Amino acid sequence: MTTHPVLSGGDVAPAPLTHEQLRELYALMSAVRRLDTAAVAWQRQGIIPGYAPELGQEAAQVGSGYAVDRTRDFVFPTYREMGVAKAMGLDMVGYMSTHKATWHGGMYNPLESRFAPIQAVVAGSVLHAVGWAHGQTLGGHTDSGVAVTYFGDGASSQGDVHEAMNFAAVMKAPVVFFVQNNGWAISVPTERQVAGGSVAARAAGYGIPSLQVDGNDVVAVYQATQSALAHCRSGNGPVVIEAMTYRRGPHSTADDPGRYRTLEEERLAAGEDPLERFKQRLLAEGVADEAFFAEAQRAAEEEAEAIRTGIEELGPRPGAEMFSMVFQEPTPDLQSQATAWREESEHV
Amino acid sequence: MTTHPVLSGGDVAPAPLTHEQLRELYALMSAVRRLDTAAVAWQRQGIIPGYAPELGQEAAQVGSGYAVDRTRDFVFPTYREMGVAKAMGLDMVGYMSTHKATWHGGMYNPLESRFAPIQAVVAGSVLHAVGWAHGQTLGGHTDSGVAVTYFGDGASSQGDVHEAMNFAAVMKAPVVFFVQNNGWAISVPTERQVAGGSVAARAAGYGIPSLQVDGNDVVAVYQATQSALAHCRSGNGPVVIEAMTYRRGPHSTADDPGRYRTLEEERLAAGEDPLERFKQRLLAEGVADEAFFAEAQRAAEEEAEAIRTGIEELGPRPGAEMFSMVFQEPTPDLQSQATAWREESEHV
Amino acid sequence: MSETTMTPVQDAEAPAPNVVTMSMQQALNLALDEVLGENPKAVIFGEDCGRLGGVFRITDGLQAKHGEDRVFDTPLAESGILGMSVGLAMAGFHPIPEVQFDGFAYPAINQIVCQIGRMNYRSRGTLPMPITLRVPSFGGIRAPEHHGESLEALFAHVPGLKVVSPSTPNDAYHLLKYAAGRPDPVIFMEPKSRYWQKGPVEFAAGNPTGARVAKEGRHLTLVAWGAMVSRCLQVAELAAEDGIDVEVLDLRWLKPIDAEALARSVGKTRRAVVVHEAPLTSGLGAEVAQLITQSCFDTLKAPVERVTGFDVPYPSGDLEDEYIPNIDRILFGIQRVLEYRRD
Amino acid sequence: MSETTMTPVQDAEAPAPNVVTMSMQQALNLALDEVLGENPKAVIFGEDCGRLGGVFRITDGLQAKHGEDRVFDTPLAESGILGMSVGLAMAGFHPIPEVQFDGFAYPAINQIVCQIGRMNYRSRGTLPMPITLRVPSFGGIRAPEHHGESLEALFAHVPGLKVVSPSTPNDAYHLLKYAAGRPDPVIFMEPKSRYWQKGPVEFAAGNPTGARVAKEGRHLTLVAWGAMVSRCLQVAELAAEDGIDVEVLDLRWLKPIDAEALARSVGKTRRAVVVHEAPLTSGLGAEVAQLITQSCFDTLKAPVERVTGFDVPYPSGDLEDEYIPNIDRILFGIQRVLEYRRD
Ligand SMILES: Cc1ncc(C[n+]2csc(CCOP(=O)(O)OP(=O)(O)O)c2C)c(N)n1
Ligand SMILES: Cc1ncc(C[n+]2csc(CCOP(=O)(O)OP(=O)(O)O)c2C)c(N)n1
Ligand SMILES: [Mg+2]
Ligand SMILES: [Mg+2]
Repeated sequence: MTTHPVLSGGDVAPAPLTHEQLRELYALMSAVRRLDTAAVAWQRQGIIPGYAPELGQEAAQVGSGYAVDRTRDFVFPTYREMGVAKAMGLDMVGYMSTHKATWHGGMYNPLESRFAPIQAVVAGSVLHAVGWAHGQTLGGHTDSGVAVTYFGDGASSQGDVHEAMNFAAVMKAPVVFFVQNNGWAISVPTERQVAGGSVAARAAGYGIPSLQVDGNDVVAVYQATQSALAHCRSGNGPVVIEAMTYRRGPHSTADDPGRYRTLEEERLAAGEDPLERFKQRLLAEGVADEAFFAEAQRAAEEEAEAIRTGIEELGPRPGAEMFSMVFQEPTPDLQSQATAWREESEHV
Repeated sequence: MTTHPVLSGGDVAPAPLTHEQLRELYALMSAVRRLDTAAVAWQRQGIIPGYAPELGQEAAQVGSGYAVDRTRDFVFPTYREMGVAKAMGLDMVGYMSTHKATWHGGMYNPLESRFAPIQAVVAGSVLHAVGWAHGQTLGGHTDSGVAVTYFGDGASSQGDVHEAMNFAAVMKAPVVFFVQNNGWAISVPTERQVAGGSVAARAAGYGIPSLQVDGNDVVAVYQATQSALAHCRSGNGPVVIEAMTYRRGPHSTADDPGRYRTLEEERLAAGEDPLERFKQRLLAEGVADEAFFAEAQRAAEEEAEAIRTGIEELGPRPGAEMFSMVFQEPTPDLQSQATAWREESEHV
Repeated sequence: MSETTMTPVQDAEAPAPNVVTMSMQQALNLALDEVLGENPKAVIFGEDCGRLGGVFRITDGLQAKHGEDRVFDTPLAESGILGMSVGLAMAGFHPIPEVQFDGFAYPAINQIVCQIGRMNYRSRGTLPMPITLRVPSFGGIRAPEHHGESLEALFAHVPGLKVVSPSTPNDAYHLLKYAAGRPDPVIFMEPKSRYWQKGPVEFAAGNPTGARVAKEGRHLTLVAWGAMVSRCLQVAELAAEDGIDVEVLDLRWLKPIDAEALARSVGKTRRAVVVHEAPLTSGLGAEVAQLITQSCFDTLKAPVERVTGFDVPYPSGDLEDEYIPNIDRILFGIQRVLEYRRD
Repeated sequence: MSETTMTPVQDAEAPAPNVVTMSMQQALNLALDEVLGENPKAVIFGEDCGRLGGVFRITDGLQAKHGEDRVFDTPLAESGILGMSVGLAMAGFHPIPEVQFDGFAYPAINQIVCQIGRMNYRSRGTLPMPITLRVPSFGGIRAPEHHGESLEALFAHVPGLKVVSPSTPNDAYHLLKYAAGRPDPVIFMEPKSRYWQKGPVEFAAGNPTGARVAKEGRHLTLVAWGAMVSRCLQVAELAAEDGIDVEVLDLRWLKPIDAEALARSVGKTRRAVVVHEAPLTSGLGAEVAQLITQSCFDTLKAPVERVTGFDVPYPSGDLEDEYIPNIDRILFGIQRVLEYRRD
């Protein structure tokens, strides 16, 4: 499934994953799957107002997020990257709080997490990645941090993606454009969205190397991301990775996929479940046994439960934060609006 | 120059240009050259406030404009397409009036001219071409009109160009994306602008066929445009043409190219003058003699003179048009603004 | 047109009833259905407008009924959608594009301001822009970021655009049909929090121009539009308990503003409060207040009050009830105006 | 820094003079030069900012002096420029991007409104946006379409942005240095028709906050900003011939607006006219008028007048003097306010 890139990332090929790492990858995917499934249930139970499931995209997200170097790289997500967040070790209560409607960008610290605030504008943060990455190269830094920007097949239609790829290529900015092509943008299938059929194929037009990877194979995704990061780090400019995967669930808990695809179509297009597939591989290669999987499942359930408790306990943010978070240097007019709000609303 | 397209335009290859047509092409280029040179002089003389010369781009503009079928196609220019306008037989006083600051979009009738109003936003009208072209295909029209959109190497960086190419390809809209790559966007050379080096190369990423053509060879440009139009007309979707040419003059009469390129660089990069080159060819092939060229020159001078008189005689538009041209159905508030303006300003 | 409870008027054998109760979503859907039926040049498109019928189902069933040439999905790019509208209009069509949510009009602002608003002018009237841009607008549904914005002040400032927002199913039906029949661009701001509220639609009784007195009153005028109208009506009821007789003026047209209706209403009540969800500063409330002050300066008993959203980004769901003018804040605004005494 | 007539302050061996006469272009160029020298994290970029020094030469010589890492050209894409600014700010830089002309801010509005204005909020203060966006603004130079726009009403309505516009070389220097030192995003609107006007720059006497009384007066306050300030000063001179003593308030900060200065001035004069180039409806004049009315309701002798551009697209050069408020129209506005009598 890979395409024709010429990636150069220094002399050493990345070390193969150890058994422990493989098991860790599985545990992460398992935790993500569990949390994802739980969040849909929470929405039905009225605990959270909405959620955008990433069911089926665990391999694409965990595999790529796992490759990120948290000491120097920076990730720019959209809104469906819960698996990347988990793989990068984010505070998941802080992450999930966005779906609780606590705070749009999430409650984690993006600087410490190396993970930008959640972004609801599709393609909104792709250019941020380019700016951040260009900043790494100013003053002649080498072996630099890399920006990894996540966006979808639908987002690829936005003008900002074009501007970002062109800027990054002209400036040789260390950016990995990580496209999750999950077949759908809400109700619109990729073939009505991505002319030419592949976002990776666009890269050549900018002189950017690209990798199209089986997004349901966590190890393949990890390796592709690793080599892309190495390529960028060595000062070779950006890389496009297109992870071919499938959105197995609805677009969001408000969506009704029955209006635009049949269950049969879903089954055929989805292919094998990335989690099950990885499990079978680990079993076959003797990397993990059933006891491990059972324990992973148990831990995932425990963690999802803890996250539910966590976001419920968070409670609403104080209304005063509406005003205090706008500027670093508050303005008098906003302060008087805050005062008026406090007088009129807080004791209501 | 290179082309790697598969264009299919029906069974018949376009007929070669007759000698008369070749002479007509030269006469057009000559008129354009003369008017262009004159307009720069008019600016220096204070007759017009500014002008964007197209010196060196006569072949690219006249060759493509000459191929347009004025009974059904529609052209979407930017601001430097005087040569296209001339080749399409526009009212040139109406066209040049934009540079006289009479009316932004020009004073010609765009519907009758099949030439949209002059556009000052780079890439601003590329999407309009896609919408217009899609409209031609609605209701199952065949052998349809084609939209030809002109933009520059600089404009190609705008997100709208990406959205336009993707839309056109997804919808199989009959659009010719005609890029004049003249090496510069004001002070920025193509290599700092167009990552990958070629706008035509971007087309493949959308599954769009492309032609890169010697933009200084008027016949080559004509033929490329002809075949692209035929391809589009037959329902095959869009085509990208990149005409490689050179902006021999300043960006505009306000520009000072000495700040970013030397005269020596200009001379080397500009190559042979497209007009002189075509003249030598016509002479060599016995299509035209010196008497013809002298007459073309004379006619061009006469025409430029007539245009100068024309735009000077136009005079300023009545201020009331500020108000009356905004809407088809005027609003009461705007009408009262017009009344107030008349009372306060007109007798001043 | 699934899940509707009313009889589709145009298919009825028997004489159509003159008044039908339906939701605003149904009223909008019906209006679009009729527009497509009546105007062969009308085309509807946007993200997920076709098979899905739009995320709010406003275009539900229209593709199936009118075909893919009339109702179609576009790729996910708002500038593309609006830029394409310009070209379609130049080709003689009447485009009715949708941006999926208010906040996603921003990527298309260049096309809206510099192209849609100016092409008629630029072309000296030869290329009209009969574009009706539907924008599900305003907040109140606990949605993600950028799904609860109020862009009316921006749109109203743009030369060449007209702007309208309905607050009832009846107005939704009549205003949309009216807008879609205009030769000029109209931004049609739909109050998404009101989509599912039902109300009577009187097919024979459309009055699509100017403002509408939603409730008559003598002591004070509340001026509002979109989702704030029903809130102001609630406030008026509460105020009535205290003997305060509030007039509620539903502005409807945000450009051009019906200055005469403002003058008439406040000329009578001599006091006014403008209510909107958008941030205060440079919001449309300033324009409304200034228009009132201009026409009623001599009789105004107090400066016009503004009860609005704050100068902060539209907040997350947990805080949106703090942000959107609530009943208490509007009542406080009324109180300030009523208690105002000249020094 | 070619073609300047003043001594570049930071290179001077002798003590720098405290007051130097220079053009606004020179003052801005000098301010940027000093900012680059003082703040290693400051970076300047945009279309033609580097070798060319910008189409208005505001960044003239800065790339040669400070290097290509500090001052660089970008490809021709405004959303790209502003989106890139966000990322640079996240990486700890202080971006000072330029959009080449006002009208080309529109393609970047999505990044300006939804990203620059909100990232500090969205990130709960962890990702400040110390971005100073320079926008050559307003009309008056007979330029092509989209080169004469006034976007202040739009910017001022956007939560999370601050907006400022200088009217003199002195303010240009001090306000730009001040803006570029802020941890919050500032839209810096440069009145392009004033670039070549000279005036004294007092290096020691910067007062970069709030409004500025450009001329004291007793009978009436003219409120203006940018290029309209000098026109209002001309008007004040003419009015003085008729014995009318006009105060001219240069608002400078368009967000936040110095409401106290408005109250102070109009509290004294009891009459006000706001002047701006932007279209009337939903322009910033409405906000200014309403702020004045709120604070001075009891003493105002007439409703605040607005003398502004019309609700039409900014016209071509031949008509721009009809569009931009001219001396006569401002005088008529003054007359209306002075002659106003309560019924
Ligand atoms: C600029 C913008 N326009 C519209 C939307 C509404 N919207 C949210 S998600 C979505 C589809 C996104 O598809 P894709 O990029 O493939 O990501 P996926 O949802 O598949 O992860 C749309 C249209 C948005 N969030 N941002
Ligand atoms: C959207 C937009 N941004 C900036 C400008 C200012 N500008 C006018 S022409 C130009 C360069 C255009 O270069 P190119 O597209 O190559 O066309 P050329 O001038 O070479 O014909 C720029 C930056 C503009 N007109 N439109
Ligand atoms: Mg997708
Ligand atoms: Mg060029």
